[in-house]
Amino acid sequence: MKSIPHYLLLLGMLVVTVAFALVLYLLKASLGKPLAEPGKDVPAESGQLALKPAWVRYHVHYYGFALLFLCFDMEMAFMYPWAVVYKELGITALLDMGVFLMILFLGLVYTWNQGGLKRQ
Amino acid sequence: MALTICLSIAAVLFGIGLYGVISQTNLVMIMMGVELMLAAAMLNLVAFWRLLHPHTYALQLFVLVVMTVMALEAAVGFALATQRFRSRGSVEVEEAADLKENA
Amino acid sequence: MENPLTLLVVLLLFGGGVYALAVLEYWSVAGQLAWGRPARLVLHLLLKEEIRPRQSDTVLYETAPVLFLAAAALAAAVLPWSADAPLLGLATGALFVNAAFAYVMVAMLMGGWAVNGVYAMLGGWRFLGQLIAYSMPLVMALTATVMRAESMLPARIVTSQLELWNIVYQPIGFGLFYLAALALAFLPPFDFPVAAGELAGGVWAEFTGARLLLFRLGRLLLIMTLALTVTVFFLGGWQGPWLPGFAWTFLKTLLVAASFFGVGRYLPRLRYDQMLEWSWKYATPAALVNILWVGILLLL
Amino acid sequence: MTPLQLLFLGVFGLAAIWFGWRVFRTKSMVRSALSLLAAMVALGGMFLALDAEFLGVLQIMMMAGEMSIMAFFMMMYMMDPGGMSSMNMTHQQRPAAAVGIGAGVLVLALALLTPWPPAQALAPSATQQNHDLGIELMTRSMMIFETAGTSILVAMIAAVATALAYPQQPD
Repeated sequence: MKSIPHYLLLLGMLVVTVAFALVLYLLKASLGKPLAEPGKDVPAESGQLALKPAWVRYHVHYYGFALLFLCFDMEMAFMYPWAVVYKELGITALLDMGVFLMILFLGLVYTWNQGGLKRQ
Repeated sequence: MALTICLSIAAVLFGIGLYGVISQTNLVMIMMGVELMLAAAMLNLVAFWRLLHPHTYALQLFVLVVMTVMALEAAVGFALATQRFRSRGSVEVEEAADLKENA
Repeated sequence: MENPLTLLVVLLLFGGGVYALAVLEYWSVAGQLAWGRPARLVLHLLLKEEIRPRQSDTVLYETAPVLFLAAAALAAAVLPWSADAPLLGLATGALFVNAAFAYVMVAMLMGGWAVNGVYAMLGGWRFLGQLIAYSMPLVMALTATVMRAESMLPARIVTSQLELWNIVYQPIGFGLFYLAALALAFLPPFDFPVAAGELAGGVWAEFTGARLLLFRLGRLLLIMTLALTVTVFFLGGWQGPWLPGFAWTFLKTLLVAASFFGVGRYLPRLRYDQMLEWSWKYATPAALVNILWVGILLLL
Repeated sequence: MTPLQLLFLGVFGLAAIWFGWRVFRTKSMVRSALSLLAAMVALGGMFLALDAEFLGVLQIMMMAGEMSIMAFFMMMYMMDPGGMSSMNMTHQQRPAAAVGIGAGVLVLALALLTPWPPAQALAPSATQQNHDLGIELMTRSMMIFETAGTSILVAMIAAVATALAYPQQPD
């Protein structure tokens, strides 16, 4: 089974989606322009006009989870090929992946123990 | 032909990544440069797998390992940056001269 | 796709399903079945004034709605509707679905960042936190279905459920995937990025007109796609007596999507940091237990 | 390799280079993280054009989370993540450009001057690849795979131990 036609089809769908959006924008533009009024284009901020831009330093409270996620996420890269051959290899595969997941689970337990699994 | 294309593109990406690593002052931007260089390495590995040894799956596994290294580098780098920011209030490498002995 | 007629039927069913979902969503909120409302809403959004916020990041502002729609549509493309009509037989279909869903988050992040508004940005960053919470259970539940089918091809995963549907075979996985799907589509108990109650629309607060229409459409498409994913991976896909395959897929998908809308009204809403905590302390270990459970069942 | 594949290799490769270049040419931090994401997705497209379906899709999927996290760490550290002021974020431009171009040219020369063996025409099908990669992972390269697990554990511990705030010790 050749895969290239499938990728082309996916690419085609992407192009169709973009084209759909463009047609919609074109339709929208043909229906008229907004009136230019002062203060209309200011982003909402509980009733008053925002004076400063919103792009400032901001504490993201879940960064402990993010660090854990970056590491833990990579397990998926190894898990998919493993899952495909699991039935074929049987108990070997179970033990291999069991050891691997135990190692990763230690990391999760360590993070939990150190208080990484809460709002920082 | 295909191999030449892939290797050339990887070489250019590697050059851009190295330029970024040396020219940026921000630790996170430096990590972006490193990621670009690792990505170039990955491209080389995939090209070698496909065009030279399509039945050697150790090469594909190598790509997985490089991808893992990318993620781990990012995680440890962010952790260092967080601690640095906590103690000094910035992640600029030019302000990190105090890490040097008797500076 | 051998038969163009089947393709047409599938596309029509998909479009009709999306329309029905729009009606259902309003019904779950307002309690009345207004069949004309979605069409009217489309006209309304097209005719309404379109405002671009000042000091915005134009590239990301334009990319976000299109990417959102494209991610939902591409994920739907690899899922089969009936035995003879898999739209695309991608050999890594189960992984591709995940990849496409990841870009839903990227699109929301872009949209939240680009408009340079406080509410929108908070919503965008919250959705990233939500991804960190739901991603592991989502992916691990899919991995367990791949283990059973010995293939990542979605059509093979359906045929592997010939004797017993995965919802019975791995109920923990189904539960986790269901909740993760709710979080992915930011449906009520997990609607942090667009929280109407506190963030006044969150990421979508500054999008108007055609771009908001794209977001709304993409959200419905996403819910439809997620319901289809649940159907294909856990509810036996096209399998069922009497009716043709795609009719069964359609019925199951609509049922799952309707349950998405219904469940949200009865689940308590968590704070996003509590959701992260629960996800990593309980859902991720549960997903590992599910994989172990499937592994042992397969060896027996 | 068919001409179509070569075409896509070129197109995605140029896209990767363009977005990779944009990473260091924009003042907005989030924009540069998302440019890097676009470069990585273009690389994923190249992997798909090279018939490595699993690796391509995996690359596209993994990088979404990773680069978004990169963007928010930028938000946490930078005074001006939107790049609205004209603060200079670079130093030693000239040597950096020299080293970058020098290294690029060196690698390019190596790539072009090495007599590579002729390219293989056919690759295994995507289904076959998934299966064989799994076998490789579980048999011959099992130790590498477990070592990768250990590295992940070490990195997790290192990251968590470094990043979390220490509780104030009463002294």
